Amino acid sequence: MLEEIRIGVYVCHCGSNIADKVDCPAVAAYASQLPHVVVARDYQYMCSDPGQELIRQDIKELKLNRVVVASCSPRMHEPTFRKVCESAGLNGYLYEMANIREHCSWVTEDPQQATEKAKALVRAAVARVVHHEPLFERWAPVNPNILVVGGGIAGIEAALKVAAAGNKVWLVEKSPSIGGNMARLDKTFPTLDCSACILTPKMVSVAQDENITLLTYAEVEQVEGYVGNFRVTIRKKARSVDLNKCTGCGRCQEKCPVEVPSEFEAGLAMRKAIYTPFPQAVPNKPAIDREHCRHFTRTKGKCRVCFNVCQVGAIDYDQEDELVTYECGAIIVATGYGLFDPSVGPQWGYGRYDDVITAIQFERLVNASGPTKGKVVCKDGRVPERIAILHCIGSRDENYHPYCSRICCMASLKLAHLAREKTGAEVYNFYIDLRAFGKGYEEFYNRILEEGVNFIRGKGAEVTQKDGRLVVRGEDTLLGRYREVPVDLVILNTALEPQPDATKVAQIFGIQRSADGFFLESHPKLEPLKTATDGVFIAGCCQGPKDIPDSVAQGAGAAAEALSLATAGKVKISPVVASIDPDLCSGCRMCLPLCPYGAISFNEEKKVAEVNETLCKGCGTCAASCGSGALNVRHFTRNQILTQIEEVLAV
Amino acid sequence: MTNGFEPKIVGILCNWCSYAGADLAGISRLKYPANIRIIRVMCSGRVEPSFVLKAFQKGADGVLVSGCHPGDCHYMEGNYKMARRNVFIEELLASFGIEKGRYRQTWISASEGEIFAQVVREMVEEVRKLGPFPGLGARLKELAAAEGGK
Amino acid sequence: MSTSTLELLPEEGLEPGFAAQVASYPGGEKIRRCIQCGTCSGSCQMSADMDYTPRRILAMVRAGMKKEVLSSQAIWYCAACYYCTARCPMGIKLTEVMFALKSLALKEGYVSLKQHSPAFYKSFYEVVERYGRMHEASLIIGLALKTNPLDFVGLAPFGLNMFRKGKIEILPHGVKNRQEIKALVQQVQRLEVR
Amino acid sequence: MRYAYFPGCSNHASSKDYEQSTQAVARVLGVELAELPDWNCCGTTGVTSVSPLLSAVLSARNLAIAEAQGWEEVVVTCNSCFGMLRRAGDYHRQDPAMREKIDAALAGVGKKWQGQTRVRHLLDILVNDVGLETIAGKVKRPLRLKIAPYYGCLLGRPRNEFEDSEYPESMDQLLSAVGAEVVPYDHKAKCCGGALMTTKEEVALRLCYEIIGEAQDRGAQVIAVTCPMCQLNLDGYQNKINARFGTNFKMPVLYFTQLVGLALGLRERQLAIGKGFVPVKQVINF
Repeated sequence: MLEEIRIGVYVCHCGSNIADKVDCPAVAAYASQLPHVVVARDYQYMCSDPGQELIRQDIKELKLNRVVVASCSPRMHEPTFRKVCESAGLNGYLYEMANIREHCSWVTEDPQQATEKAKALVRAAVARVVHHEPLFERWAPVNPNILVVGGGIAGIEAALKVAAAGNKVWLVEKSPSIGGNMARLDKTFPTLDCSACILTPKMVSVAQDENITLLTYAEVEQVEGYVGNFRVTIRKKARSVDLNKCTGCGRCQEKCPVEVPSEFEAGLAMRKAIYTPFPQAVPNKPAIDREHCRHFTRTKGKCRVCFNVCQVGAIDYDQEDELVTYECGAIIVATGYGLFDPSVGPQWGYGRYDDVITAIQFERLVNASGPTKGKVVCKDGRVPERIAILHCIGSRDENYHPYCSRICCMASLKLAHLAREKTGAEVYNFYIDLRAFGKGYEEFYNRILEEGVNFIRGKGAEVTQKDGRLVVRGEDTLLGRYREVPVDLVILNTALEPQPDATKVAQIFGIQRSADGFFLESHPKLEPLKTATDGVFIAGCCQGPKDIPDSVAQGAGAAAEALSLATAGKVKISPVVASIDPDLCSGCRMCLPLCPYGAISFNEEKKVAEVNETLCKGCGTCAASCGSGALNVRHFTRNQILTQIEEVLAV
Repeated sequence: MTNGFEPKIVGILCNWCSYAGADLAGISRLKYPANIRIIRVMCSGRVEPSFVLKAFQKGADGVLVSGCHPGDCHYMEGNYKMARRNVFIEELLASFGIEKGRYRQTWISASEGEIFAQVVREMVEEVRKLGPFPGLGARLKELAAAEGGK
Repeated sequence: MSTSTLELLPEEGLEPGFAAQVASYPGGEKIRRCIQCGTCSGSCQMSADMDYTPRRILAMVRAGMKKEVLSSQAIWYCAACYYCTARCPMGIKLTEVMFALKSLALKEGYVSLKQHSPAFYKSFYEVVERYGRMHEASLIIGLALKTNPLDFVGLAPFGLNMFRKGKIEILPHGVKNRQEIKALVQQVQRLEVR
Repeated sequence: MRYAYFPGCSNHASSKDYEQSTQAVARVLGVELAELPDWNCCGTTGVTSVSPLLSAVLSARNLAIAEAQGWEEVVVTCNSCFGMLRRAGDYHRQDPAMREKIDAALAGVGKKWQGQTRVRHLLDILVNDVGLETIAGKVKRPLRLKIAPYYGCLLGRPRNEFEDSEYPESMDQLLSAVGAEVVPYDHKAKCCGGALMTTKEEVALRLCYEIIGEAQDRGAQVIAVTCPMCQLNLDGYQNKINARFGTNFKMPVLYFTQLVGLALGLRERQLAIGKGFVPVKQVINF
């Protein structure tokens, strides 16, 4: 015999968040009239301890076997109330949530309309929960190995933390060395410590750590599986150098006849076709850039210089890309950022005037191991007497990137300091607002002010030439006067933007992206490192512009997230999966190719399709296409959804 | 406003992108008409043609189906499946005499709260202009009458 | 040039509705988004000649300084080169705002038609209203009659040269359907009442 | 290739030379320009400064006439007409309140416009429709001249799909294709002052001085323009500029159509060369 359905409905005020627009007592009163509803209450905060206790008590005392909570988005508190039910002995899936905050009170102007809408949503939830069935979560083991993608400071920190916990970690970096953008910086704000001095020890630790397998010149190509049990395919690009044999002596680079603009030096110096990106590279062994190497670009007269000079025979022109697979339980994506190309805005003169350079180029110019050995000079060798630093180039600008790139204000202050220190030049900072938000940052700003750097509050609108000298045009908005400031060198502090391949990377790892193109976190406040895909975490600038302290903190945080999964050793697998009623299945096999996970197979003996629940992720595409109605998705059954549609329209 | 007609619109949204986008509209306190009632599915690929028809049968004046942008599906390709099925849904609705403006299929990401709000505003206006949907049966009768009149 | 601002801004002299009035003009909708970065002024080739920079004009509009804005010379220095509009990081169509301000200044009588700039635009408008097309000779005559005819004596040699080069037409070649142009002007006047 | 053609007020008055050279070059290149019947002034800055709405309505009337005749594209030669007609289209497509007003005004005179008419500059037609290769293939007399191409404001601003708002290059390509040496030219999209030459002469003279000055510094023998207003300001006022700034500019300012026409083997008279104020003889005998 079917048991009697007894539903409890709980309408949350969420303080004033819901109650300001929705008449919660009225909604509860309305709910109490609905079929099967035994009790309907409204309460200040359902997610608070007393709120939860209310539900628990009712389940026990009123013998509720269904629960509806009308509060916020299920994406927020569904697990909370599911646990509440379970702690009172009720299966967590015999509960349903009505979203009367995000989808109702917060978006509706008129209280009466909001209340009506809330009633409809509650009514639908009550009708739906009648059709709910108890479902049971399963546990899957978690592979303790972890993958870190991206060898910048965030990825390095993550890998070191994971390794320190004793877990195996693979660190995949697409360029020939780890180090990322931080390796290119001269000094770091606000402390002015040398970037390489604090970064290289960490890079070396990565190379030396037994738990870390470092794969440089490699990219992740495919991710299969699910949280706790990923199977990752990595392409190790042909480096053409046998890392086991190479001693890193550097003779090949000396002799290589091909010169290419160096990425590391931001185009200010040349590198060879066989190269290590920078002197402190890890691994400190070269790779051949086949796009430019004459051995590969020429059909005749293939160059073999590096092969001939290598005394240990490490050069291997025949090396091929290699695909390796790695099984791991969690993935940390820390793929960093790209830099805005200011030549798309010709008004700034970049690419047209030699002495208009970007901030990263200036970092290299001022760096002792950079192309000028740390001398700050114009293209023609003159020491600049007047330097302009333009903030917000490509940032805070709807024509390019509407967001603030966050680090440029501080970086500009640092560059101003370095410029004055090295050249004694007059420095003019053109800024819109100065954002010195971090610990010690405002103090740094004060210091730079005292050093005599000029600040012009106004965006540098245009860089042009007058009488052979560069001129920055802009308004000094504090004076309300138009200015044309003659300078010798212009530094454009360009926006941080998503990596050019962010779209591809996002798709490989199942990460969503925010409107600005950066990777999207699960929750902007409370789950900054998680993504929509369980077991895939993000850290550093791939999520949005950040400074070094924040990137390091996120790297460590992501390691903690990954390790807590690994340490638990097991992970809950949702019971929301497809199911097939073998009595209804016609054996047409239409569903088989629809499943992207290959979770449906055909039982030749019984002539029906079957679902492998471990592989199924519950999207329901198969169910939507089943002609005979045999396929369904648990917790999102046809019946449940149709009931919900019908009832949501009944108010 | 046409005689104070308030259209009823059912929105069927995927959990990962569009439902989250609708959440974001709420978190950002963007205002849009209360005429839409949202139903969550895990993936737009779950949406059956019958869901849409059922809504029109039960008194909806408009239906919105929304999923992740192409390439962004949480389940790799559920939204592509939906996109293909959508062609069928649109034909089906046309054969029932349901005007184009009453049904809309969009891609809205988790970060596009503003776009979600805008889509709802537009759709409510459009459906408001079309007037109340008389129901599937009545519409079929209208169609038959029009056929007979030829 | 009046750039000193330290005196107290009398609140009672402000018109809080001014920003909304400007925002209601075509292209004015985004003025509230201005972050006062000065890109417009820095891009404007006329900034140095203006009594208020373009950025400051926008700040004054938002503050409700209607009288000061509409009697300013700055708005008449806008050549409509659209640099500010193309570069504004907030998507504000400042060129269009300048058109709106000039139009308001004329309509609400903040400028005298004895002044050269307002008189020119007004005369231009009148020629187009009458003929549907531009006719330079009529424009100059209209302008001269509004302002001081003696100002235009200096133009005579240039005009003569233009004439010799065949660049000035004695008689206007207007639109045939002048009634239609008149009707359009009237329609617009009706639609502009706000 | 057939297009609806909007000559604009100037081409029937102060810039007949532009009109004549346009027609001559179009004929050689097989471009047919069908003048719109009873077109009216685009409104330009003059009308817009008095009534921002009227100029949109006036522009829309022209485009409605084109649409009624079945044209999808209208070609103009004047930068100001180009900007103004496009402005009407932008408002019609992007601003519902403006669309309503434009429609209402047109409806009052029995006209209707869908707002989809594309407005294109003759330079765009030559570079992208006729094509640089075709034009290069028809060159009879390569332009052995150093030219500063001056685009002015409205060819690329505020923004359109044809030209860059900051650093346009299509005329550079066109003139190079007919044999000219194009000098790099920072002032190529700066403003000549436009109507300010009448109302704020000091300012406009300064702007023109800078434009001609850079062209001269870069070694240009001639400035090429795409707009009657630019031509008049740079050419007609050169004496005044010289007087004002103590310079001795003798920089001819020719329409790009005149220069292309020369390269295509047309005669000076066919192109109405010599109607400008600055003598051109010594430069065109290349």
